[in-house]
This record gives sequence, structure tokens and C-alpha cells, in this order.
Amino acid sequence: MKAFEKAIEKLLLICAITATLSVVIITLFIFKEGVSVLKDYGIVNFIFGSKWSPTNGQYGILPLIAGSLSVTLGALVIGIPTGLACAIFLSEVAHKRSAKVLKSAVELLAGIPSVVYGFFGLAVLVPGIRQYILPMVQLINKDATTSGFSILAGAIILAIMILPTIVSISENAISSVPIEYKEASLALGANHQETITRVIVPAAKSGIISSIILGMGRAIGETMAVILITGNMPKVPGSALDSVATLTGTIAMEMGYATPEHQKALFAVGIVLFIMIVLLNIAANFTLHKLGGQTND
Amino acid sequence: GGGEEPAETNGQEEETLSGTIVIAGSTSVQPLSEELAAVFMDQYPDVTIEVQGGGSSVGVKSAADGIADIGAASREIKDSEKSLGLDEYVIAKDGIAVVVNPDSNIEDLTMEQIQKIYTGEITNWSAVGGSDANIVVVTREEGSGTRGAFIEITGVDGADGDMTTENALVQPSTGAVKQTVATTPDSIGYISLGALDDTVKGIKVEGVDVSVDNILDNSYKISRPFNYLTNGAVPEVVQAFLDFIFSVEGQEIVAQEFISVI
Amino acid sequence: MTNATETFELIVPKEKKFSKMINWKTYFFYFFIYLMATVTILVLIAIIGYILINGVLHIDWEFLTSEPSKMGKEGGIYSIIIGTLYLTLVSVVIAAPIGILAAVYFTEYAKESRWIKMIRFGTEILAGIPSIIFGLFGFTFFVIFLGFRWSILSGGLTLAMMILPTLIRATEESLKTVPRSYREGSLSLGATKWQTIIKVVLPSCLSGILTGLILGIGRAVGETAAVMLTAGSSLGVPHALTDPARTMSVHLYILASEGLSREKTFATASLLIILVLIINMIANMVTQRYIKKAKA
Amino acid sequence: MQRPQLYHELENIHNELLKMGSMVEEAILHSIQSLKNKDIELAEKVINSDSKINKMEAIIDDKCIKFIARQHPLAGDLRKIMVISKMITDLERIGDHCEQIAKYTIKLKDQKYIKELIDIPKIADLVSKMVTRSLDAFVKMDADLARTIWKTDDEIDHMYKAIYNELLEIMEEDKTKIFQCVTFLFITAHLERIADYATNICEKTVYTCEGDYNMDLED
Amino acid sequence: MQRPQLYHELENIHNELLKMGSMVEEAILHSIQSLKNKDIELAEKVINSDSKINKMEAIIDDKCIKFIARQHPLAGDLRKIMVISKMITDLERIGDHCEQIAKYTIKLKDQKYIKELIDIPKIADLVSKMVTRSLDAFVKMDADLARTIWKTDDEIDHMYKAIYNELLEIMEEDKTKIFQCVTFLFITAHLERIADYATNICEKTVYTCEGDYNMDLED
Amino acid sequence: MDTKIKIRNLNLYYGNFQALSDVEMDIYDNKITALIGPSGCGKSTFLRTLNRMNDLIGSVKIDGNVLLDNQNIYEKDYDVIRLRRKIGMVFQKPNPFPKSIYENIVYGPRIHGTKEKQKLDEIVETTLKEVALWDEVKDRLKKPAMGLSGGQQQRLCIARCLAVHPEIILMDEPTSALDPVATLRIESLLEELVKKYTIVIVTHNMQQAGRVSDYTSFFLNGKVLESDETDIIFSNPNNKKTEDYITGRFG
Amino acid sequence: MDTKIKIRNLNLYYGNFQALSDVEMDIYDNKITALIGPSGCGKSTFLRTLNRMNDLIGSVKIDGNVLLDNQNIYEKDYDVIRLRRKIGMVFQKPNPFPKSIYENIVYGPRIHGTKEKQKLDEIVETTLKEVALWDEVKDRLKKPAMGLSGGQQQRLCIARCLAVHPEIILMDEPTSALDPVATLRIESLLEELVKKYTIVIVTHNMQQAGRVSDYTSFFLNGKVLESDETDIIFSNPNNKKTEDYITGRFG
Repeated sequence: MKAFEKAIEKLLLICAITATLSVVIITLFIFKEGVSVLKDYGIVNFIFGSKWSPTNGQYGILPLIAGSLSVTLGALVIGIPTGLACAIFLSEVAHKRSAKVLKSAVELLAGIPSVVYGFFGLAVLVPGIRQYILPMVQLINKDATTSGFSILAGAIILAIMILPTIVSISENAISSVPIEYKEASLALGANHQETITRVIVPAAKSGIISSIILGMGRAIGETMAVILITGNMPKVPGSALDSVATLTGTIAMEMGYATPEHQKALFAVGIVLFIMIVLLNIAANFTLHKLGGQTND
Repeated sequence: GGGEEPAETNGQEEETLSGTIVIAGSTSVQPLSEELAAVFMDQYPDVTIEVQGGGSSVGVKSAADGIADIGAASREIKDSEKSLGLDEYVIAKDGIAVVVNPDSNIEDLTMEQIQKIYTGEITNWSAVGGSDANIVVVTREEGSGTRGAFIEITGVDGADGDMTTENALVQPSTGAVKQTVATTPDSIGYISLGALDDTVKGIKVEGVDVSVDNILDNSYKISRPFNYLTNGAVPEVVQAFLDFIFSVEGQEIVAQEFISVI
Repeated sequence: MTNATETFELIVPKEKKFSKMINWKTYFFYFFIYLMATVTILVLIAIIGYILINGVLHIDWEFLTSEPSKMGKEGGIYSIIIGTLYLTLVSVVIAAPIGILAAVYFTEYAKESRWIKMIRFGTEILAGIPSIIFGLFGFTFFVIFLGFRWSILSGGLTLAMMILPTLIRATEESLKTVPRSYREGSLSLGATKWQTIIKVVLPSCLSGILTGLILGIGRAVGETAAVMLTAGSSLGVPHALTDPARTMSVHLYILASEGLSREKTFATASLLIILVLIINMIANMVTQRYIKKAKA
Repeated sequence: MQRPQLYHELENIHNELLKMGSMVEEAILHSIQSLKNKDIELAEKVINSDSKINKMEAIIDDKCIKFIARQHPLAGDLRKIMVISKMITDLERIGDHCEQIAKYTIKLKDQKYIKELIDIPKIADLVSKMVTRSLDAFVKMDADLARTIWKTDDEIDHMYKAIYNELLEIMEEDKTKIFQCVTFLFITAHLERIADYATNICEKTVYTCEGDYNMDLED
Repeated sequence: MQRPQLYHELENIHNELLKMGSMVEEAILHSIQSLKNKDIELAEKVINSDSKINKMEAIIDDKCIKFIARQHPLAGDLRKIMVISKMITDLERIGDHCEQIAKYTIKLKDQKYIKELIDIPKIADLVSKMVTRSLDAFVKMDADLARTIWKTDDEIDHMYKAIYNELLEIMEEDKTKIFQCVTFLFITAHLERIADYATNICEKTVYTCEGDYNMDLED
Repeated sequence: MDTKIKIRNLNLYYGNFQALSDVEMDIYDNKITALIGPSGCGKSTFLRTLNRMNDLIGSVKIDGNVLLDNQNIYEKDYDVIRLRRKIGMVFQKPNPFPKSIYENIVYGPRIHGTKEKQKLDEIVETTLKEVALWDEVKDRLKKPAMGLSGGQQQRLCIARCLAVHPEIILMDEPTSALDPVATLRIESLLEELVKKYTIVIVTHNMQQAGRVSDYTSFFLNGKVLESDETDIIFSNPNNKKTEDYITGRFG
Repeated sequence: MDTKIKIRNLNLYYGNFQALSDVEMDIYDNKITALIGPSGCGKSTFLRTLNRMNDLIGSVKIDGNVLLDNQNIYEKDYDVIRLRRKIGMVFQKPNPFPKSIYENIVYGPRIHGTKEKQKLDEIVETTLKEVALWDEVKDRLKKPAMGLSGGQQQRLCIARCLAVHPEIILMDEPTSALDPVATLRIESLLEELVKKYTIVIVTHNMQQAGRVSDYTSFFLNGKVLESDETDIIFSNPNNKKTEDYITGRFG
């Protein structure tokens, strides 16, 4: 019996190690492939170089970082208020039936493959921006111009894509705020809106923040939808209607192009992406830890 | 690794030819490869041909790495790549059509105008006789064979390398460029002649229409070869496929949309 | 009494009862929330509606059963459906046992050491890594380094690595929901640890694990970038693990970006959405049963 | 019935109380019997039994305290246990009175009685019955019975007064009988006192049943 | 201190007990004073005060029961409250004895006393002091003091016997004095009884402090 | 002795289930009234009708009168917010907000418009002193309330409720989540509070009702079977069912 | 009166924190021993040393002897599985497995190798009768155990524990999650069980210890301050601290 138990434990350990090993291997490979470019080209030149032109041996990924960040930021700007509002609606405001409808809607949004969003963006948003948004913007800024492939399109599509993440995790967090808090607030004579804004949402903030961080991770990491709709222009954008290239999109498009140097540069881009995600994760862990200390005791 | 199997069938009747061929590389060559493969597989049901995209450089690399039996490139092989020691087969020639949005009133551009548009010197259609509208430049991604050929021929590829304007939309395939130009007003792009249809408007370069004849007689300047690359001695089935391509039947297929090499 | 109250739904106080306290802030608050909820629903309807309306009509028997030709411009998507199923199956078969067992190890066996914390952090990072990095890795490691070429094997392994963290996390989460008291109950009856896990712990969180698995499948089905780089994009019907395959997502991406055929694009997108709907429904059913069981 | 321990223990205490009650009844009867028959042995037995009764009181008292401490009885149960705890003191006192009577018996052992003892055994009989019946009423929790018994105290008072007067007359007639008469007076007084304790038990029974000390039968 | 209510209520009961104690002391002193001075008014006052004492007992008893019911005292607190609940019965009985003495006073109002009353007031004084001091010992929870007081019972017993013999002698000498002497005898017996109650209080004090009834000072 | 709340003929239904039937009760000023009874007897439900916390539940229907200072709180247009300021509530589980100790206490006053820092500081100090928590926490007012022990948290919740100057405090099994020592502290606090406030407390723990309350009402199946001074309920109840419940003969 | 378990010089450390110091105790056969004391006094920890449930916690260090039938259970190679069959345990919150009533009870016997359906049926019936649950559930043995009320669940857990024929039953605050009526039912069940089993019960509720136990041990700060007959502990404890705790003067 004891030997059997021990053997089982060993087997489980092997599985755990296998799972862990994949992280190590991925990290090793990406770094192994990409680090030489970083070394030869110089990290500063690489990250702050403003020209991405591998054919010419120019590997400045600032435009790509700017592209990724601008699209992600845009997605957050649109996604956070919407997501939070939906989460509040679901857990606090909606009647059971409408909550159910919205909830399954959000779940569905989560399940739809990103490429479908990309396709939708390409087919509807890109021309839509060109035809309807641009004239509106031109009323203010006559020189505005866009092909429709833009940060705005990417941000909207990414916002829709991260919406489920934000809604479902935030809703979870808000719903798991003990009903006692709500009762306490109401019993003190606060109205429902005050209770939501002053007690419930602050109490759920660690969950909400982690939902945002996860959403952010998803937005940064998204590839195909972005390729289809942002125009892949490796240039630091000036406005929301400009086209941009993202880190992920660039990797996906140019991967496989033979020159070894170019490929290694793409791996280096991968390293940057990897580090960004790790930092984001650490930030998430840190905030959760910090806030978690308050809520759980 | 279907590539090995034909060795066993060596010397047997053609009808029993079997095995797998992996073709990878240029997306410009891909449709042609698919057509050729489809007809070939009809004749030899036991043969499977897998056609992958990826881009010209992928073609070169995958042939060299042995991932693919045949690498496809839609441009001249670079000197650096020649050192890999691959065997080249020019299976077809292709013109690169310069296309604009169908609503455009542009009919003709000189090579210089094209170069200036693509390097960003000209940004408004009015500078080349069109209406007053910003030019939406659409190009292919870095490393693309079509892009390589296009910039080389048009002189965008200057002394400092690829001078393509930063303000160009980048699309990862011939189809994507066509799609973009077709749907984006005031846009200009370049696609393989084979892909040219009426969703976009092909324009004259230096007053010459893009057509097979004009390419054959070199009056239309922007053209490039389609290369198949193999690495070392090839399996029977691959050789049979190459033979098929250079047969009359094969080249007829090529001629449907591209330019036959015989 | 508490029992009785719990079963009733908490609702918003009727506005008229609170007439005195309603001010513009409150109005704006509710307006904004209702607006955003509505917008979300409308967006969903717009996306799904737009795609289904344009696509569903083009799905017919022939489309489902014939192979694509001319890069998908013509023909159906038979080989692509097969490829999708094949690839998903392979990835799940690889990831499920490893993921579930690893999760069991982490929650039930591992002592809270620094190592375990690091490993857990590692899986968390893995969960956040963009799929394109998996693609990069899969391409260099499986396709080239190990010489698996573009194949279902390469794609499956890559996807397995991708869904592994999701699976581990979901399993861990549902293992954590199993009260400690179940374990103690079993151990105090003289059961061994493994008996406890197999007979009490895992059965009581099975549906949680299944939900995680289905989510993993969803992710595998929806993945594009990593698959394209590792399983290739060949149109043929795959017969073996070593054959390349094109999944529906990849197919949709190619169709969309190449603009090859509007109808086929919409039809494929519709099919993909329907597939996701089905997966969602299954997940819902499993979760529902889980919740019911937990409530009972 | 949710608290079997409580009821087991309560019943146990109840039984002990009855046991003590019968010990006390016996002591009353024996003390008078010994007086009547000049049975010194029996008188000594009564004196000895007192310490047993005292011990019994201590035991029951301890049980009551432990019962309250552990079972925390309330309302009726609590009233009952409190009453028992007081009742045993009364029973113990009755035992003391019997001991006194027995001691008087021993003091009188060498004297010829002035007359045959009739009234004193009669009153003793009445008193002992009263004790028995009052405990019975308590155990049965019969308030009305307790009230009826309570009334017999009047009868005993009457008899006591009659004996008192008779003894006083005898003393005045014959001063050699003074010591004996005084002793008989004290014995009767003790018996009257025992009857008082019995009325006490009746009152407490009513209190336990009804929560107050209303002894009116009409109520 | 975690249960202020408990201690407030306990203190409250304590105070009531002291109040009752002083009422009883007063009754003892008054009853003897009235006897000594043939102060019929005072005797009637004593008789009246008995019903007050009885009422007081009922009140404290009720408080004790309610206290136990509500506060569920344990260990020392419980022992104390149980003792109080018994002590008040004793005090009430002391009151009864005083009432009896007062009644005798009234019976004797028309008679000239056979001699000046010296010994009876003396024993009365001793007894009343004993009651006072024993309650004092209880309140202070002073077991040793209680033991000391307990010892004075012997002295009272001696005095009682002396008075008894003297009265018996007087009776034998002069039979007209029999009624008066018998009455004095009873009065003295009552006082002796009161002293017994006081020793009871001492014993209970020791029990409350130490949990058992060991009255040996050496211990 | 003034009657603070008069409940007359109160009925409450959850859907078709009648949870309270014809409840009549008086709640006296500056007294502690305890509500006891077995689980599901309606005592908590009743408590929540007093500050209309039952309004939060969808399918609830209430008829009858609850007269607070002679005004029916179920009257149309009765201001629930003001009602809840007047009637504070303390819950079964200590439920401080996940904020600092200070923020917990000033939550109510802020909601009701007190903004001046000085005034808020004053409120914090006064109320914390009232619940005998000031000395324990004065050095860490800005620390999270969740860091306190269970008993301290519950006292904080009481302080939070005092901060809006209620006249009545409703307590729903305030000590059921606490250990015996913390329970006794809350109980002794009640004795202080009742000097200024009227307190209604629901308790599972009969002994507790005995220890702390002046009046006790016994609920059974949504009805009030007996309502009297606690002394009487515990030593000599009138109703047989009350006695059975009290002595554990029940069920 | 036989001593079933002898605890001698037992010390337990969580990391650097000493949770139990020099505990010495005798647990008598066929008696109920109650462990009382304030929260964190070590009583639950101690209970869990008796069936080595503390083994589950990583950083625990134990020395001293726990002699069950004169054999030290902390001896090397002592069979923990057999120990736990011999010593059953009932927990604070009723913890039936999310299976049917039937499956809950046969879980233990199955683990230990009983396979025959008839035998299992018999065990189910016997044990359910032992805990007086048979009549309530005999028609729904295949229904989920979670559908039972809290009190029924706890009785089921006791039955589940009886099904492996233990000699000793450890109970860790078995009624703290139950309402008063269910609590009394469990308590009266204990009175029956003690005829066949030795019972050790940890309880928060001092009154409960008084009501049910034969022996009581008072824990404070990881030490046993007093261990005696329950009668004595409750009416006349020897230790001043015990008296203070018992009478609520504590802390």
C-alpha cells in the first residue's frame, strides 16, 4: 500500500514537472534564438529604435511596442467602463432573467475565436471607420485621413474580445462580495447606488483589477485579429485613426522569412513580448496580494 | 516523411507512383502550386501533395532545412541564398501588376512615379494627375518575395536598402493586398498578375498594359520568376512532379494565369 | 428563516420607494449601466447576426462534405473539419492527463515550498503568454528542431502546451473548492491519500475539471497563429499524426485575409460560431449540473 | 424529549429525595415508638439514623448543585430542583427533631410515665403521615393534594394546644412530674415543628407546580 | 471581568441578604427587649415585622431562581447563590422564632416576672451577635471567622442548660410559676434554636468558601 | 416605560409562504428585547421588518402596522433612508467593510453629508469609545478593519452603526460567529448601550437572551407565543410551549 | 475504569510556535471526555494528535507519547491507517461526501475491503439505527446526503464513522454548526454511544461539556490546567483559572 502510494506520488510529480518544464523550455528556446540579436543590435537600439525594416537590417521595435500599447490601451479605455458596467449590471442591477441573457451573451463572446472578430472587424469596422467615423473627425481636423485600418478598429475589436474576461471575472468578484457588506451599507441608510460605488465595487477591487490585467494580457497577446485590421504599419502612430503594427502581428507575418538574422530579430521581439507578459503577471500577483490581504482574513 | 517512400516504388509503372510531396513558400506561387498539384494528384491518386504558404523566404529555408520537399519562391534567388546549394527550377514567370482601387481615375504611372509613391515622396494623387486625395500605399510584409521583386525592379530598393515608406499599409499576402486595394479608396498596391481580376484596377506602367505578351516581350517591366527549389537528390515522386510541370500539360496549367516558361 | 430568504432573489429596490434619494448622480449611474449592458448585447447580436446572416445560407451538405479547392475559393471544408477535430483531439489527449495530474500534485501533494510557488507562478505565466510565442516555439522546436515538420503532431503538442495552464488552473481551482472536510472525513475513516483523491476529491469536482477541459478545447479550436506556424495550412485531408492540417480558424483567417470568396468566408465563420455555441452549451450543461450537485 | 440526561438526573435526585423522605418518616415513627415503649435501643437507632439523614442531605444537596451547574435547568425544572434543595434541609431538620425526641426518650428511660402515652403518639402519627403525604404530593406534583394536607396543620395545632394545657395542669397538680411534663412538652413542640416543616413542603409543592405560593384551595 | 450583569445581580442579591439579616437581628433584639421591658407595642412590632421578613425571603428566593435561570452561575458563584437561597430560609425561621418569643411576651404581659430577667437577655444578646457576625463572615467570605463563631454555639448550649435547670428548680419550688417558667423555657429553646441557625450560616459560609463542610479550625 | 415601536397585526409572506402571522409586540425604550425561538421560527425575518431590510427581497409581501414613534413605517412614501438612520443594525457575522477602521466608521456620516474632517474624527473617537474599542485601535485607525479579531470587528460594526446616531439598534445574532470570551464582551457592552439606545436582539442562544435582555419574545412558526419580562420567561413562563422550548423538551 | 488512551508529556510545535506543552491526560474507556478552553488554547490541536490528523500539516513537530492500548501511536512504523480505523472522527461542520446516504456509510467498509452487498446493506442499517437516523432516511438511502438537514448530516457522519467499527470517537465541536434542537439530539445520541464507544469531544460550549461529559479537561495556552470529573470541574474546580474560565471572569 505504502509503495503504491509512493509510486502514485512520483507519477504525479512527473506530470507536474512536465508541465513546468514546458515553461522552461519555451523560455530557453525563445531566449536562445533571440538573445543574439539583442546583444548584437543592442537592447536600447532594439527597443527604442524607431525603424523596423529587417530587410535593411534595422530592428527598432519602438513602433511595434507603440502599436501594441496603443491598441491595448484603446481596448482598455473602451473595455473597462463597459465591462465594469456590465459586471455591475449582472450582479447588482439586473433582474434574474435579463442577467441570464447578458451572462450567456458574454460567455458567447468569450468563446468566439479571435479570427472571427478579426474578420468582422475587417468586413465591418474598417470600412465603417473610413466611411462614417472619418468624415466626423474631419469636421474637427480637416487633415485627418485614414484607410480604416487603424488603432481605433483594433481597439474596438480587442475591447470586445477582452470584455468577457473583464465582465466575468469582475462579476464574479462583485458577486462574491458578501451580502453582509451590502446589508450593512443599506442598514446605515445608504441607497443602492451609494452602496455599489462606495462599498461593493471597492470591496471587489482586487478581482476587478485582476480582470483588467488579464484582459490586458489578452489584448497584448492577440495576433490574428490585429493583423487583419490594424494595417500593420510599423510606424509610431499619431492618432487613433493611424495604422499600426503590433509585436504579435509582426511576428506572425514575418516569421518564417528566411534570413536568419530577421528570424532571430522576431525571436527577440518574442522576448520583449514575453517579458511584458511576465511583468504584467507579476504586477497582477502583486496587486492581488496587496489587496488580497484586505479582503481575506 | 512521405518523401522516402517512392524509393520502394522505383522502377515500377507510373500508375503506381505514390508518396507525399510537401511544397512550401511564396503565397504568390501557392495558387499555381495548388492547381498543378490537383491535376497531378488526379493522375496519381496515391500521391499526396501538400501546399503550404509562408512566403518566399520560407520556401528557401524549408527546402534547405528539409521541412519541405520543394521550396517555392516568387523572386530571384539572392546571392546569400545561392550558397545553400539548392537546385532551382523556374517553373513560371509572373508579372507584378500595379493596381489601384477601381474607383480611381489613374490609368498610367511611370516607374519613377511608382518609386516615389512607394518611397513616400509622393503622397497625393494630384501629383500624378489624379484627384486631390492622399495615397493609401499598400505593400507586402517584410521578406515577401513579391515585395522583394517589386522594390528591386521599381527602384524602391535603393542604396540604403528597402526605402518603402513607413506610411504603407502592410498586408501579409497577395490576396490581402488585393482585398485591401479593392476595398480602400485611393489605395495603390501590387499583386501577382495571376491574381489580377476586376475587383481591382490594373494600371499601365510606363504606358504599357500588364499582360502576358507584354511581359514576354519585356515591354512590361515589373515581372519575376517563380522558382521551385529542391535540396540535393530528389525522390522519384518529386522528380515526377517536376517533370509533369515542365511537360506541355503542366505548362498549359501555368499559362492559364501565369506565363509559361516554354 | 435564513434558508427561506436565501432562495429568494435580491433585486433593486423599487425606484419609487426611494424617490427622495434619487438625484442626477443616481440617474446617470443607472443610465450608464443599462446603456453599457445594452450596447454589449447589441454588439454580440451585431457580430453573430452579421456573420450568421451572411453565412448560414451557404452552409449545405456539399460544403460540409467536399474538399476545398483553389485555396478554399471553391469546394467545401471537409478536410478542414477533419483537421480541426484531429488537432483538437490530439492536443486534449496530450494535455488532459498531464494537466489534471499535475494539478492534483500541486493541490494535494506539494508542500508550500518556494519551489512550488515558483512552479505555480510559471504555469500562471504560461497561461498569459500570447499564442504567437507558442507558435514561435512550436515552429522552432517541434517543426524544425525535432523534425516533426508541419504536422498534427507539432500542432497538437504546441496546442497542448498552450491549453495546459488553462487546464491546470481550472483543475486546481475546482480541487480547491472541494472542502478540506471531505479529505479529512475520508482520511479519518482510514483511507489512504490516493484513495481519498480518487474516491472523494476528484468525483466531487469532476464537472469543474470537465468545464476546464471544454474551455481548453474552445481555446484549441479558436487558435490561429500558433496552429498556422506548427500544423501548417495544407488543404489535404490528414490521415496520420505526421500529416499537416488546416483548422477552421486558420482557414477562416486565410479566406478573410486573402479575400478569396466572400461566401466561403462567411460560411466558415458561421460554422465556427456554431461550433463554439455547441461547445458553450456543453460547458454550460456540465457547470449547471455541477452547481446543482453542489447546491443539493 | 430532547434532554434525556437532564431527566435522568432529575429523576435520580427525585428518587434520592424519596429515599430520604422515607428515612425521615421512619425516624419520626421510631422516635415516638421508642418513647412510647421506652425502647432505648430503638431510640439509639434513631439517633444514629440522624447522621445518615444528614449525610443524605449533603449528598442530595451536592447532586442538586451539580445538576444545576451541568444541566442548567430552567422554569419548572429549576423551580423543582431549588425546592428539592430546600426541602432536604427541612427533612434534615425533621431528622434533628427526631433525634431530640430520641434523646428525651433516653433521658426519661428511668422514670415511670405519669400516664399512658396516647395523645403524643396520636399527634406523632398525624405528623408522620403529614410528612409522608406531603412528599407524596410533591412527587406527584399534585397542588390540590398539597393544599389539603396543608390544612391538617390546624388540627395538629389544636391537639398541640390540648396537650400543652393538659401537661401544664399535670405539672401544677404534681410537681414531681414537672421534669417529665416539661420533657413531654418539648417533645410535643418538636412534633409540632415537624408538622410545620410538612406544611412547608406542601407550600413548596404548590409553588413548584404553579410558580407562586397561593395556598387557597378555591384558587 | 467579562460578566458585569452577573456580578451586578449577585451583588444586588447580596445586599438584599444583608438587609434581611439586619431585619432579623433587629427582630431578635426587639423580641428580647420587649420581653424584658414588657413592651407589648414592641412585641407587636416584632410580630408584624415577621411578615416583612417572610416577604423578603420570598423576594430574595425569587431573585435567586431568576438569577440562576438567567445568569447560569457556576462553581463558586453557584455555591454562593445556593447557600443564600437556603440561608434566607434560615433567616426567615429565625424571624419565626422571634415572632414566637414576641407572642410569649404578650401572653406574659399580665404576670409579674418571677425574677428580673438577666440570663435570657444575656443569651439573647449572644445569639443575636452570633447571627450578625455569622452573616458578616458570609459576606466577607471569611471561613476562619465563621469557624470561630461556630464555636460560640457551645457557650450558648451551656447557658441554655443552666437556664433550663434554674427554671426547672423554680417550677418545682413554686407551682404558680410553672406557666411563666415553661414559657421562659420555650423562649430559651427558641433562642437556642436561633443559635443553631447561626451555626448553620457559619457552616454554609465555610462550604461556599471551600466547597466542603469541614469545620475544624486546624484544617 | 415608553413604547418605542408598536407592532400590530403584522403578517409577512414570502411568495405563498407565510413567515409571520399576526405578530403583535411592543418594544420598549431603553430596554433590551430578545427574540428567541427555534430555527425558521421567523425571528430574524421579524427583526428585518423593523428597518425594512426585507424590502431587498423580491417576493416579499407585508401587511400590518409597525409604528415607530407612532408613525407606520410601511406607510406609502415613508422615507426608508431616514428609517434606517434611525434604526441601526448589527449582523450575524461581523461585516466591516474592507476599508480602514476609520473609513468604516465615517462611512455612514459621510453618506449622510458630514464632510468636515474634524467632525468625522470626533465621531470616530466617540463611537469607538462607546464600544470600548478606542484604546485597542486608536493607534491603527488607518489599518484595515479586517485585521481585527472577530470580537473587535463586531464591536467596530456596532460603532459604525452608532456613528449615524440611531435611536434603536437591531442585532441579528450578533455573537453567533464569536468565541465565548468575545461573546461575553459584546454582552457586557450591551448593558452599557441600553442606557442610550433601544435594543432588539435576535439570538439562537437562549442563555444569552437570559443573560442580557429585559424582555423576551418567543417565536414559533411565525407567531409570537409569549412576550414578557425575561425573568418571567425564564423562570415561570405562561405558555406551555415556551416552557417546553426553554427547558429543552422541544421538538 | 480502564484507561483507553494515556497521553504523556506530549509537546506539539507548529514551526516555532509551541501549541501543546507537556500534556498529560488519561482517557477512560466508555466515558465521554470533554476538552474545553478558550479559542486557540490547543484543544482541537490536541484532539487531532490522537488520530494523527496533524500529520497532514507540513510544519508540525510532535514529541511525547500517546499510548493507545499501551502502544505509542507516534512510534515509527505505527500503522496510521489502522489507527484511524480504530479512532473515528467527527468534525465541526457536518461533512458528508457528495454522494448518496448509502454510499457515505459504505465508504469506509469498502475502503477496508468489504465488498458483499448484503454485508454492506447490513452495515448501513445497523449504523443508521445506532444514530437514530434509520427511520428518517430508510426510504431515501440512494438520495444525496447533501439533501439532509444539518443535524441529520452530522448524525450521518457519526454513522459513517461507526461503520468502520472504531473503538474511540473523536468529536471536534460536533454541534457548533447546528441549531439548538439538532444540538440536543446529538447530545442525547452521545449518551447512547458512550455505552459502546469511548468518546472525546472538543467543545466551545461549556454548557455542552457540562451536559454531556463524564470527564472534563481545561486547556489554556497549550497546557492542561485541570482534568477531573465534569461534576467537580463545574461545581468546585481546584484551579483558580479553571474557576475563572467557568464563571466567565476570564480574559
